[in-house]
Order: sequence, then structure tokens, then C-alpha cells
Amino acid sequence: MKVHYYPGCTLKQKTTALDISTREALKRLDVELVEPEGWTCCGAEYPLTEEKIAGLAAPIRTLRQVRDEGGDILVTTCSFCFAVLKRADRALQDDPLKHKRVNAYLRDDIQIDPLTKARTTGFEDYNGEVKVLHLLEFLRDRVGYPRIRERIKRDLEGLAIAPYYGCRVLRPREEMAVDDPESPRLFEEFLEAVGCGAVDYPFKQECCGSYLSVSLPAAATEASYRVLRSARMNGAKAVAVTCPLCFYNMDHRQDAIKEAYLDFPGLPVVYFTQLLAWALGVDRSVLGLGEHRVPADGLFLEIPATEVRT
Amino acid sequence: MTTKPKLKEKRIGLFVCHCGVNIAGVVDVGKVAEQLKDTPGVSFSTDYVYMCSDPGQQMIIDTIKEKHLDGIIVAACSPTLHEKTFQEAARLAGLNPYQIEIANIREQDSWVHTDKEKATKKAVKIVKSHVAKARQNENLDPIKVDVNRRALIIGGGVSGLQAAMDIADHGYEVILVEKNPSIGGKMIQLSETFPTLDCSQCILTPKMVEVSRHPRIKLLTYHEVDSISGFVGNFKVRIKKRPRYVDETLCNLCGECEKVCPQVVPDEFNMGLSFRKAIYLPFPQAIPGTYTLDAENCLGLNPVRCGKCKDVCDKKAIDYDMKETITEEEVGAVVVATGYDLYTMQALGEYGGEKYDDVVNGLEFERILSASGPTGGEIRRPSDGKVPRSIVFVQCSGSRDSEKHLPYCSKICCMYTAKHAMMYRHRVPDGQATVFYIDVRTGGKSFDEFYMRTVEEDKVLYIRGKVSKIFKEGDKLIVWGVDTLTGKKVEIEADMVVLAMAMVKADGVQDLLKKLKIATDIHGFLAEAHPKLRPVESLNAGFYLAGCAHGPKDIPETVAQASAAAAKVGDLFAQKELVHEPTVVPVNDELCSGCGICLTMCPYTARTLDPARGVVVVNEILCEGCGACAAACPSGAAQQRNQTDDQIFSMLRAMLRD
Amino acid sequence: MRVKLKAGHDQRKFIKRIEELSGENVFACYQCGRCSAGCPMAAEMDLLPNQVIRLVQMGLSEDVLRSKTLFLCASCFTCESRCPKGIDMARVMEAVRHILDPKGKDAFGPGEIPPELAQELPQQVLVSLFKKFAK
Amino acid sequence: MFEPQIMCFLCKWCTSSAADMAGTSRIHYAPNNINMRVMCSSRVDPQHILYAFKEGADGVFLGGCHPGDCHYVEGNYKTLRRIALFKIMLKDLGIDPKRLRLEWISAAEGKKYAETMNEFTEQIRALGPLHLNEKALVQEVVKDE
Repeated sequence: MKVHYYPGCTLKQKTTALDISTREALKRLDVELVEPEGWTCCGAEYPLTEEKIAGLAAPIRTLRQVRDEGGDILVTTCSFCFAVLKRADRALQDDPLKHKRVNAYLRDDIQIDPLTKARTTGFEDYNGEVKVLHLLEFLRDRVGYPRIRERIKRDLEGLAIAPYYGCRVLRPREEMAVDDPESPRLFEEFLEAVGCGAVDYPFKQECCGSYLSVSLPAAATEASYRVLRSARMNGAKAVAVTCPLCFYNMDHRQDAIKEAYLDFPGLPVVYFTQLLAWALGVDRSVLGLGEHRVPADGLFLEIPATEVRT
Repeated sequence: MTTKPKLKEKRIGLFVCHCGVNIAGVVDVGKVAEQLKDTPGVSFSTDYVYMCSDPGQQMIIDTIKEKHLDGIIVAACSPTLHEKTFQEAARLAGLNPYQIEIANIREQDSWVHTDKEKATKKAVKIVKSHVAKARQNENLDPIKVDVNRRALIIGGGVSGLQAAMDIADHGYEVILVEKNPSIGGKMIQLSETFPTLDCSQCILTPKMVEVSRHPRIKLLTYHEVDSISGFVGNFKVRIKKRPRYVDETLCNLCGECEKVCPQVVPDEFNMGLSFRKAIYLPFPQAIPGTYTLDAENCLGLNPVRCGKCKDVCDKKAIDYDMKETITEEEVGAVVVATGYDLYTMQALGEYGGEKYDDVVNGLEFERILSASGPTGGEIRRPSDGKVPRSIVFVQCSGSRDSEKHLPYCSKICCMYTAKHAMMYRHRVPDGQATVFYIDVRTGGKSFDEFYMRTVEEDKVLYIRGKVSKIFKEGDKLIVWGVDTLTGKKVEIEADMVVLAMAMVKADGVQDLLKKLKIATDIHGFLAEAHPKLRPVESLNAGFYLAGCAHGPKDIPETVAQASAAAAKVGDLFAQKELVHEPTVVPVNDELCSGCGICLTMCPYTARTLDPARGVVVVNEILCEGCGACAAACPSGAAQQRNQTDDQIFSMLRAMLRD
Repeated sequence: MRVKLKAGHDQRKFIKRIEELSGENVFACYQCGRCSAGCPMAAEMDLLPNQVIRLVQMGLSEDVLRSKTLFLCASCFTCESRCPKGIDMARVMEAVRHILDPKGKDAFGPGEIPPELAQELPQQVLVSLFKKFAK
Repeated sequence: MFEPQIMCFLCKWCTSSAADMAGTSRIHYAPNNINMRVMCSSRVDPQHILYAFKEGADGVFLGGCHPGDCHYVEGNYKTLRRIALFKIMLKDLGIDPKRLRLEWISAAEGKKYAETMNEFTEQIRALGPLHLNEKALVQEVVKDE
């Protein structure tokens, strides 16, 4: 299976662990990832006012490129990119005015082929031809859990993981329409398919503090602490995340959390793709564990690779 | 177009009223009478100062007789005022009332125009159009049909019981169908009732006994309505008897069967807060007083598999071979009192009702409060039986939420929450009761006083704000709310949370309502015929509504509505025969192609397709005469009596052609 | 703690502008406060989300425009997902930020981040932060 | 000045009562209309409207109960659908669809009825007399005696 994949800026620059583990894992599931030619930053924030429609141009340009390359699915792992791409796609379908304005703007794009120097312009309107999927959705709906179970090489049984959805995957409720934002099952089912135990805890969809970690670090510290504490209290050995910013707030800033909350002993944070790749038999040296501030190596201890399920 | 045999020309009398100066001040009434006297069909024309006066009416009566008139036009005020008056006058003169036409030249002419010439011209046109119509009016007789004076009540809760009692006391027979093993409904599960704190069981059980002993009430518990056919006054009902596997006439409630039964299942009566056996008595005062064997949970209704209960039954009341049976009954009216259920806590994931034992809904808390409940009326929380030191009550759980849940107000929650908080404070004097509310609605007799008592005397803390999230930490429930009055986000550690879940239509009732073909609103509650003037009747003739099947309401209102429905049934039954307006839309068999378009137009299912003859058949009793089918009929087979297409075309010609 | 309510042109214009920008009907709010009850940042706010929308309903633009709350919303959409009236509070916040004085000071500008921190931050945090809080 | 003829079909329960109320309240309006009371707006067949145009009406008005208030449950919705479709047909027949107007006027809205009559009369007056393409009409369903 070949599918278009949008890593986004952060994965390219900072959190290579998420990108590499995604690629390695999907390789073992016979999925070939193709990056759309010349993709750009999605804008990180979906424009929330009716007038800032310029913010829709970048995500739609990427989606149009996927379509022009013959794709009908675009997979992302970063929650921010996922939210922007999916909401931009929906906005064009739901609002004829936005559809008209964004397409009118993009029609006159000029593309220059780096080799032949040929100019392309007069692009066709984007009409929602591409479905934006989060990797978790893609694994559930397109790859299927049975295939994951078939390919598992390492037994993760007994590894209690707290799935952390954060904000952007589930909300806004109607627009994202991924799962019930109050009682989601998507991440839990994935963890069960990978073979670990999914810890139920009440903070799985609470905010980690997001970008406030820069402008108001104390608030983000508290927000992240509450998530980590709740996960720990409910018996988690680690928190699994989908978003580089959640990872940053909970892993990179965990020292600050420990400083502020002396009773907190720490908890590793991992990307869900690292768990997937590990279970599928990927070598730990390529999981990007060096990027973690809170050592997570203990979770990826080499147990002889066995055929767990036949 | 059909070619009809040319009718004999009518002899129409025209009576133009002055109404003092009300008409004559603007319309030249003499001129109207004069101008129209030679119109085809008109054989008499006059004007008079007050047609509705006794001499005016007498003149009409005398003229009809004298001139042998077979149709009259009274050009006067709006037909809503004196149509009946003139119809009666005509009847006295021996003329069929459906030969009377009222031309409205007052409200729709003289009173709204000032230009005399134009108003007179308009009056002429109006009257002319009625002449055109009258020429083709037929003699009609009201449709009459017998009434079967027996009522069917669906649902044995307080509304059904009240309606059954009242109708039976009026002297009519009643069949009461209840799908559960006992009557009593939701009310029998309640503890105390607001605002008087009467014990619910104490006030309901006498009514249950009375119903069961009433000579004119046939009580069918563990029965369901399977289908219903016919029309007002003449329904045929098929009623399905679910096998109880216990002969209720033999069972003496010794309880030996229950002791030996090995199957333990959650007890519905206690909202799953305790357990019962597969063979069970729903509650001590159940009526009929008999055990019921729940086949779904029984090991197999087979002596080879288990058979313990059968072995110990001295009275030989248990019979594993009972089968579902169907009986047919004939009734003239149906009272639908199917009750309600609570909105599922699963829909509100953020409150954790499905996850945490100590987050309960209002009915569960009623059972916890009830002396006959799983804790004998002591307030103990379900998870570990501890007495909760702090309870948080969350109002509007699912109600008043137009976007994600239910847009309506569930009406009773404000009062029962106040009652819950008060009862809790009475029984656990050092306990902390906190109520989250958006608005407190206490519109009822002595309701606000009750609420104020809860706040002032029982010191219940009311916080104005909606709870966002409830979750467990250790053995505490953490409630995240807000006090919008002080602008503070509030966090409370509680031992227990009671959610005032919204009231919704009874589970599974939509299938029944579909069979009854009665109208509901978008939430599945029964729709009344008119929100103000016909609040207990369904749009579908012969069906009456009572209780929460129609929408959230408290006990007094439910009982009042049930009595009102019973009175309406009494109205129906007091009639010797039913009369129905004959201006309905029959079908001309020769023209009908059986396309069935009119069937889709009819909101009353008055029209059905006769598959044998391939034509539409009309049940004239059900037809209300709106004429939507006539307008849709492509062949002209559907024609409204005394307002046929021909008549409309003639009227248009008379009005518009100069 | 006293205010004289005016129903003048300026008030109506302010409310209309917020509604146009946000695409939300602020008058749908019946002040249940659920947005504030679930808000992860409420503890830091000088005005709770429901108070912001209340002040918008009353046309008290000055109180809204000087509130710290505007720069505490992390757009986590918890309020949106639970609002019984379907109002997206994050959009209302964005709309208010949008009409802040364009010549005013940035609530949070690029200059306030130490270079070594900027080095380790994920790109998305920088982009979103400046999109929200800088002009 | 051109005095248009307006043919009004009024439902008995709402708009005809509104017309009565305009009378009871003595609200004066242009005398160009003439009313026919029907049980429900859904009783009106497009043929009736076409026939009215043919017989000399310059405008046709149809009044029913507000959505949700129909005495016959949903007759007004049927009317709404019918008229929407019929307006397209009118255009094909060379009749300006503006000559046909559908309004929901409740029994309590006498004033609205009077205002609507004035407004519609002026609107039709501005459109001028209706000149029918008889040939097109003959092709259609219109009947004659």
C-alpha cells in the first residue's frame, strides 16, 4: 500500500523520533509513505476568525498537491498538522464562499520545475478529493488491527501505557469527528492491538498547556503535571502521545514539573509510533530514544524477539 | 374533465345584509341585490337591515318556503359568526344546511375599504362567486357511526391508572394493558414526593388495588399491544400476552421458588442497585400479586436443565410450556400513557456515570432513599456501602442542551433535586449537599416554598453553574464546576454524585407508536392536537394522551392530564353516535387509477389502496377534509364535497371575469 | 463595581463585529458557565470564559479588550466540546484578539524568547504562539 | 392608474381569520383583492392558480398557517413544496413568478395581512397587467367549461 504522508515542520526539524518510528513501523506493515512534492508548513493554527482565510491556502495547497499526484488520503501524525489539514478541508466543503475564495487565490499559483524550469499554473479547484487521516485512524481503518497483530515481533504484555489524546485530535467535536471526545476508544484500541495495556485515566483529553509553555510556563507546568500525575496514579508506566508539543511539554519540561511539584517522581513519555515500531521488531537504536529528556529506555528492553502470535 | 349530466337549475335566494351601517355605510347593498338578481340560478334577491335578527331569520325561513328555494346566499359578516345561525334557519325551513353559503362582505370588504364604488363592486364579485358555488352544492348529511363504549389504556403507571379509574367510574369498560409484570410504573419506584413529602408507595398502592378490583377494569399485565386497526369509536386491538410461566390465579406468593432459583440478575425495580432471581416478585405490593419467571435469565425453562422452582411449587402454578398468545379486543377510544425513561448516562461521558458506581441518576437515588430500596432507606453509596459525607447534585444533565443532547427542560428535576438534597440533609445531618443549577424552576403550587425550605432550613448550597467534568481520584469523586455568581471555578471532592438526567420518551415506545400511527414531536413525545385548546387529544381521532409520554411533567400534572383524557373519552362515549363533517374527499372509482399519490398526502391515513380493485378507498370517518389529496390527485378522482374543482373554477370565473 | 449600560451604536457595532469575526451567536449563551468549569487555564484568568461572553453580550468592549484571559486561551476546545449551545469559545476569543488595537503592544512577541529556548522549541509552538498572541 | 386584480386563496384557520381580524380592527387596505376561503392552503391545486391567471388575475396570493401550526398537521409544508416547484413552471409559461406569492399569516396577524395586501398590490401594479401567452397556456392543463 502506498499512501501520502505529511510529516510537518516539527517532525522534520526537531522531533525526528516521531518521524523515524512512523516510517520504520509502517515499512513493516507494508505501507509505503510518499511525501507530497513541495509541501509547506500547514500554519500550525487553523484560522479561527471568518476573515483570516489566507491561513487556509497553505493546507489546501498541500491537499491539492496530493490529489494532483493521484492520492486520495493524506496521513499525518502531528496533532496540530492533522487538525489544520482536516479542518481546512472541511471548511472548503462546508462553506461555498471559502471554497470559492481559497481556490480563486490558489488558481494562480506558479510552479517551476527545478529541472526543466517549466512553469505550471492555472491549477484546478480543490474540491475535497483528499481524506485527511490521523495515523491512528489510518492504522485502524486502512491497515487494520489484525495485520498489526499478525506482524508483532515483541510481546509488550503488562506494559501499562496511558494514552494521551490532548486537544487537537478529538476537538472540535463536529469538525474532527474522530471519536467521542468524552469517551474515546481510538488510542486505547491501538494500544491493545500493539499488545500493551491501556490505562484508563481522567486526564487523557485534558490540555497539556500547549503553546502557553512559552508565554506562561507555570500554567503549562501545572497542566502537564496534572496529566502525568493522573496517569501515574492510575498505574501507567509511561504516557503515549501523538503530538510533538505534548511531548515537549511533558518530557522536555519534566524537570520544571518536578521542581514545582516535589511529590512527582517522574514518568516517561513516548510517541505511540515508538511503541508500534518496537512491537513490530524495529531495533531500539533507530527509535530516537536519545531525544527523550526523561529516559524511556527502560520501556524498550530487549526481550528475545519471538513470534508472539501466529 | 368528467362530463356530468347537466343539473337541473337551482332556485337560489340571495339575502344581502346591511348590518346597520356596518355594511351599508360602504357597500351599496341595494345595488348588490339588484345587480345579481338576474344571475343564472338566482330566483330571489333582497336586502335587509339585520339578517341575523329574529325578523331577518324569519324572512329567510318564509322566503325559502314561499319561493321553494333550494339554496341560499347570505351576504353578511364572516361565516365564523353566523354560519351556524343561518344553517339552523334553513333547517327549520326544510332546507339542507349544506345549501347555505355565507358571503363575507363585512370583515373582508366594507370594514377594510373606504371607496364605496370599489367596495360595492367587490361585494358583487364576492356574492357572485358564492352563487356560482351554490349552484353546484349538494345536499349533505353528517356522517354517522356507532361508538364502541370501551376504552383501551396503554400503560399502567399513575397516568394510566388514573385514566382507567376515571373512565370506569364514568360507567364504561376499560382494558388496561401494561407490559411489565406489575402495574405501578415509575411512580411506585419513587421515595417521597415533592412538595408534600408523601410516601409515593403509600399514595399509589391504594389506587393500584382499586384498579385491580374495579369490576369494569380488565387488567392485562405482562401484555403488549401488538397492533391496532379501525378508527375512532371502532378500534380493533390485538394484544399479545407474554408468557409469565406462573399461573397468577394459583400463585400464593409463598416464595419457595425464589429461594431455590440459582440465577441471580440485577433487579430492575431497584435500578440494578440490588439483585433478584430469575423467578421473582417485582416488589412486595406488586399487582397482580404473582411471581413471574423471566425467561431471558432462566436456565432454560426445562426440567432437564434446572426445574428447581417447579419442583418446590406446592400449588403447581409453574408451567414451562406457557406460550405467547394473542387476544383481540374491540374498543372505541385509546388512552396512550406509555410514560418515560431517563436519558442514558453513557451519552455524558464527561460525567462518568457509566464508569463510576457512585455517580447515579435521579431514579437510582430515589431507590437509595426509599424505605423499600436496597439500603432500606439509609443513604449509602453503591460502591462500598459507605454513608456519603458529601453529595453533589448536577441539574440539567442532558437537558437544555440544544447542541449535543436534548434542547428541552425536563421540568421536574429542579423539584426532585431539591427533595433529594433535603432528604439527604435530613438523614445525614452532617453531610454536605451541593446543587449545581443553571436556573431553578419552581412553577407549581407550593413548589418555590419547598425549594426555599431546602436552601434556608436545610442549608443546601446551591451553586449557579453547570458542571463540566466528574472523575475519580482515590475514593473521591472530583467535580469541576463553576460559580457564575462569583466568577470562580469550583472544585469539589464528593463521595457521591447524583445526575438529574433528562426525561426522554420511553425505551422502545417508538415501535408501538408507529403501530398506533399517532403523531409525535421530534423527541418522540406524543403530539397533542392543539397546544392550547386540545392538550389531551392526539391529532388522530380517538387517541388521547396522558402523562410523560406527552412530555416531562410531575405527578399532579400527570394525574390532571389523565383525568382530562378520561373526561374526553367520556365526551366521546356520551354521544349516541359520532357525527362527522361530510365535506370530506371521497374517490370516484371510475376515475381513480390507484396511483396512491393521495395516500402520501393524507396525514390521517384515511385513504388506503384496495389492491383487489386497484382503487383508493376512503374511510370518511378519518378524513378531516383538508383537501390536500384533492389538489394532488392527477385524475380528478378525489373531489372535496361542496368544494369540488368544478366549483372552485366556477367561483374563479365569477370573481375574475368581468 | 458599577456600570452604566448603553445600547448605543458603538456597543452594537462591537457585538456585531465579534459575531461576524467569530461566526458565533453570542446571544445563544445562557451563562451556564460550563466553559469556565472545564477550562484548564481558568485558574490564571482574570475573567472566566463565560464572563468574557457575558461582557460581549452587554457590549462592554473595554472590559473585554483589557482582559488577560485573551492570552491564556490555549484553544484546547474543551469548552466547545461541552457547550450546550454549541458556541465555540475559542473563536470568540480569537475574534476579540483580532479587534485589539493594531498599534498596541504584542501580548507576546518574538523578542521575549531567549535564543537557547528558541533552539529547542518545536516549530509548531512558535508559529502558533505568534499567530495567536502577536500582531 | 392600473388597478390590478389579485386573487387570494386563504386557509380557513389562519389567513382567512387574519383577513377577518383586519376587518374587525378596521385596518384599511387596497380593494384590489378578492378572497376565496379554502380549508387548507394545501387544497389549492396549481391548476386553480393557473386558471385564476387565465381568467384575469394579475397576481395570485396564497395564505396559510405558519410552519408547525397547520391545522392539518403538515398541509402548509405540502403547499410550500408545491409552490416552489410551480414557480419554476410559471416562468416557463411566461408568467413572472413574482405574480404568485405565498405567505404564512396567522389568525392573530390582521395587520400583517393588510400590509401584505397593500404591498402585493403595489408590486403587481408595478409589474403591470398580465399578458398571457394563450398558446402556452392552452398547451397546459387549464380547463374551460
